[in-house]
Amino acid sequence: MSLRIGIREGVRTITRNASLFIMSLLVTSISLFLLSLFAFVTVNLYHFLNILDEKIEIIAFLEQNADYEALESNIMKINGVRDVIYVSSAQALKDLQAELKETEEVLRVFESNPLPASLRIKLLAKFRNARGLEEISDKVMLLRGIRETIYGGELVDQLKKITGVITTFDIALLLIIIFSVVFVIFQTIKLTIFARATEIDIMRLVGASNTFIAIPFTFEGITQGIMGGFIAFVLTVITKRVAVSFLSDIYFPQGYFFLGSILCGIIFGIIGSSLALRRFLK
Amino acid sequence: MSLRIGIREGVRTITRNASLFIMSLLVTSISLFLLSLFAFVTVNLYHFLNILDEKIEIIAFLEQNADYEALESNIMKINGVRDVIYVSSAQALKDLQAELKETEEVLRVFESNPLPASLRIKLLAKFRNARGLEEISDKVMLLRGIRETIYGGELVDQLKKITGVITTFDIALLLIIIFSVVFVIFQTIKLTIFARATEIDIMRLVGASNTFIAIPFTFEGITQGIMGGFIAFVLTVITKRVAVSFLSDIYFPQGYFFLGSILCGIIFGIIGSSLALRRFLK
Amino acid sequence: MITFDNVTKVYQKDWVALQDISFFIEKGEFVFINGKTGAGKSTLLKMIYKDEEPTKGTIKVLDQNLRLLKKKNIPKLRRKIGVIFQDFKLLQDRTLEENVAFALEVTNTQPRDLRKQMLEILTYLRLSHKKFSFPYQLSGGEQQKVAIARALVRDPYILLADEPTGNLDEKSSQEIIDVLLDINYKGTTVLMATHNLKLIRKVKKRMLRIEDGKLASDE
Amino acid sequence: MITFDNVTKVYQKDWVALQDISFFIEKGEFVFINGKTGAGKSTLLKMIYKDEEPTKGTIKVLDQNLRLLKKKNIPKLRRKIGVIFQDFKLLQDRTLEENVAFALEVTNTQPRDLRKQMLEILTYLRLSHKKFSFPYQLSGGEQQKVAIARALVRDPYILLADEPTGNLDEKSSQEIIDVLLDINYKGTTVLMATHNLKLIRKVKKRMLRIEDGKLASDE
Ligand SMILES: Nc1ncnc2c1ncn2[C@@H]1O[C@H](COP(=O)(O)OP(=O)(O)OP(=O)(O)O)[C@@H](O)[C@H]1O
Ligand SMILES: Nc1ncnc2c1ncn2[C@@H]1O[C@H](COP(=O)(O)OP(=O)(O)OP(=O)(O)O)[C@@H](O)[C@H]1O
Ligand SMILES: [Mg+2]
Ligand SMILES: [Mg+2]
Repeated sequence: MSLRIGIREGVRTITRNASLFIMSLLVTSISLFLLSLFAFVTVNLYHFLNILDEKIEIIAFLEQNADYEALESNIMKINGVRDVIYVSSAQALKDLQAELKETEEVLRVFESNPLPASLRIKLLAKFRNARGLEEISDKVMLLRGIRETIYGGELVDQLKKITGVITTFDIALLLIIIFSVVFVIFQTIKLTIFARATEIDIMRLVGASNTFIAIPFTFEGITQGIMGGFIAFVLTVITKRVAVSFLSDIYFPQGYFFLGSILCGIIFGIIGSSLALRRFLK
Repeated sequence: MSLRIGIREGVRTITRNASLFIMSLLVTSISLFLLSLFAFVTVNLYHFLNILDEKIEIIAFLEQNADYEALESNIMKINGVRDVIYVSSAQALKDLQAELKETEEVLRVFESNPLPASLRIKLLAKFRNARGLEEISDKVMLLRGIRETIYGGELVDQLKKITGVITTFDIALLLIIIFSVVFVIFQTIKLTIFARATEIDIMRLVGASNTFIAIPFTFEGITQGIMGGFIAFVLTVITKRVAVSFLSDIYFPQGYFFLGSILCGIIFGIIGSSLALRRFLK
Repeated sequence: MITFDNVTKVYQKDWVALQDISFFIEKGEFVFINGKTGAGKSTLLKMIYKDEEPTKGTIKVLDQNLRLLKKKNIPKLRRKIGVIFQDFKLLQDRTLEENVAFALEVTNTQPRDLRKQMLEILTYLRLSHKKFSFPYQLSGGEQQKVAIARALVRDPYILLADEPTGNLDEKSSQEIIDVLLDINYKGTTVLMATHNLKLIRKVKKRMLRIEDGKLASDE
Repeated sequence: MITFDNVTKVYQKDWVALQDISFFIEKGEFVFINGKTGAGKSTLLKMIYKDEEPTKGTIKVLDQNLRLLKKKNIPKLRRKIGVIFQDFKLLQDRTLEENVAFALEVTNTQPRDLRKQMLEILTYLRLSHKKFSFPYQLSGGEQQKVAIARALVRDPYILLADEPTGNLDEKSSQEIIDVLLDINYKGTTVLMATHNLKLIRKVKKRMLRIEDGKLASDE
């Protein structure tokens, strides 16, 4: 069958059965929208976890009157260190007070400042785990003028654990939703093809080959996928607009979402119509 | 039409078009499962927020050598107070150290204990907000032997704000998913009825009234709803089993979920088939 | 019983199927409608059971003006009319027996009467042995007989037969005509559309002939 | 061209539709198949285009043993055979013209030839004015003509006509027979199933008569 006829047949299949096409398209759109919405939530979750990860650091307490500038440049030379920030004793107290004020106001009770000056050491991404922290901390401890280092090993563990749970949970949900969406789209396409079973039978009796019959339906599936993907994308953009109005920091890589929606639509459309047709073209 | 015929017709509608019914049932099941899954996540979210809410309390610092037992019984008389727990000065330091150890280990530096003894006042649920806290705190302050009260007003505000955002987000998502699920189920039922449009036309020509035609389809819709709801419930139970294995504290009111799934199924089934039939029975 | 008063039917695209048709059929009459392919025979019958609306003119059936008949009362009208459709219109997901029973069930017939009437008609048309077959398992002629059985079974006031013998052999055709004459004899008004002039000539009943959408003769 | 060798067809439930049928049809022959309702005429034709499988026996069509024909080659066989189905089997979502064109498109006919052949056949059957009508907008006879046009348009090696005149008036019927004789004259093998003995007698061609599922006569 020539491409020209294939396309013309596909267009006919759609226009002559417009109600079926529209019903099926709506289901596809909504399904893809749910998928897209979930991807949106996931992306923002990771974005947030990433910001938390950025906060992992080593605090090195300095001895009284240590030469913090020399220490800074020495620490910067250690493999894995990204940045070093000096925090004076006075600043430390202020920070602590500011931080604790919101949780426990106990520290107002202090009269003298027991806090030493410190260096806050930021790490490269791949060192932001218990082992990396320990390694670098050990190296820092060897330097003269460092009294003690702390790096919230447990905090990192906690964070990693939470991230792990969330990730597992998230991937599980994502799989469930992908599966559901593919399944729903597939069954819906099957229903629309089923509604035309008589027509397909007649085509076969008149001598149409399986390919001849399949091409228009596949074309319909792809069209539905593209249109469904596009509608899903538009709905996601609207959702994002609304979300922005009450959650300030929202991450939405528009281009990827556009391509993703359309691509998923096409892939599901092709798979759906091929699988659905198999029953009729044995 | 007698009920007997109605049911018999419904059963026939299902069995004679088994493929259509099964396809549509699968879509319904998966859609209801998504809804149920989301309800599951929501319930657990609220469960978690509730635990946080429980932690809201007023801390009343005592003057040296205050009669904490008398104070305890006096405070218990204040409207809105649920419980009062005495924390000695020694205990307070231990707690603080234990708590801060995981975040900032600075406090090891302490040599004397600057912390006073305190009473931790737990509130009834409806007083756990900024106003309730202030009200009770004011009353406590009037008692002799109280040095100061703190009640993390900002923490409560923060918590309420976060809860608010999460709730809004959650309700928005819930609405989207409910809408999507209803829509998908509706369109799918419509597709199955559409596939039998010719049969419906013939029935009308032979003199069947709208009711006569509608009853079997409605019966089919309800059956599909009940079965779909049940399958969705089973899938949710399986999900819960899996979730339990890596998230310890999971809340799952099985009975409510069972009833909810079946009821949603029935309601959507009735609405879906009624709406879908409208097109054919004008 | 049935009155057509200056009835014109124009399908979309300005296709005039019937033009200014007027006639009156009394209770108990037997009338043939003749005309060649595309003359408008089926269109005329369709307007009687309100499947098509006339573009102009008035149709009265069983003392009711069809234009004034409310939508929700159409089923009631149709239950009084038996129709043998030219294309059979059998329910594909029902067996032969169920197809016939359906026509009775919509009229709220008691189960007992239903079984009796059904067995009678199936035996009469020699269809009993195929009772549990679905339409696709029947030959063309057998399907036509089911369509006939379904129309006859509820003893209608009016019987409309649209080309009821197209798929039947000579002997079966003659049998069907005899059945129609018989039911007419018992009081049912019968309208039969056919192009089979041989049958019409044999029977000698009133005949409406349609030509070019107009009533060409009424004899 | 077509060989039946001891062919028996038993439908489920032990219904013997055809029993031990043997015959041979040469290229270019014109054969009537006669028998009353339910005799097995359609079943016989269906086995030729491999819509039904014989329970026993061998069928050869166009020098191919149908039992050995691979599934993927069935369309090729069907493209060489034109079938006028008893129940028309028109594609409901296509216009008259598109229904006819479809039969040509599946055979990869060039667009130019396609238009020419189609216009020819539509004019010949006087259907041109209904070119853009959908099947439901056509009368019974008109639909049957479309089914005929679709079978004829691709100049098949074999033409199977299953009761092709059931919905046509006498004059149209005669015209269709003339068309079939004409196409047969040009070399196509024609098999026509009918119960219309009058037509058969007029034409005087070979006739296979089926009675009680057996070949009763071949004359
Ligand atoms: N729904 C429709 N839309 C447009 N035209 C129609 C429609 N139904 C019928 N027609 C046209 O009206 C004319 C009359 O059709 P009708 O079915 O009444 O003919 P008929 O006398 O029953 O013919 P036959 O003997 O072939 O059954 C035909 O030319 C047909 O094409
Ligand atoms: N799919 C099927 N399943 C079971 N029985 C069938 C099936 N198809 C046909 N039959 C039976 O086989 C017999 C022959 O049917 P067939 O359609 O060949 O008859 P026919 O000669 O074409 O009759 P007609 O003149 O009425 O069209 C009939 O009794 C029919 O009921
Ligand atoms: Mg007609
Ligand atoms: Mg037949």
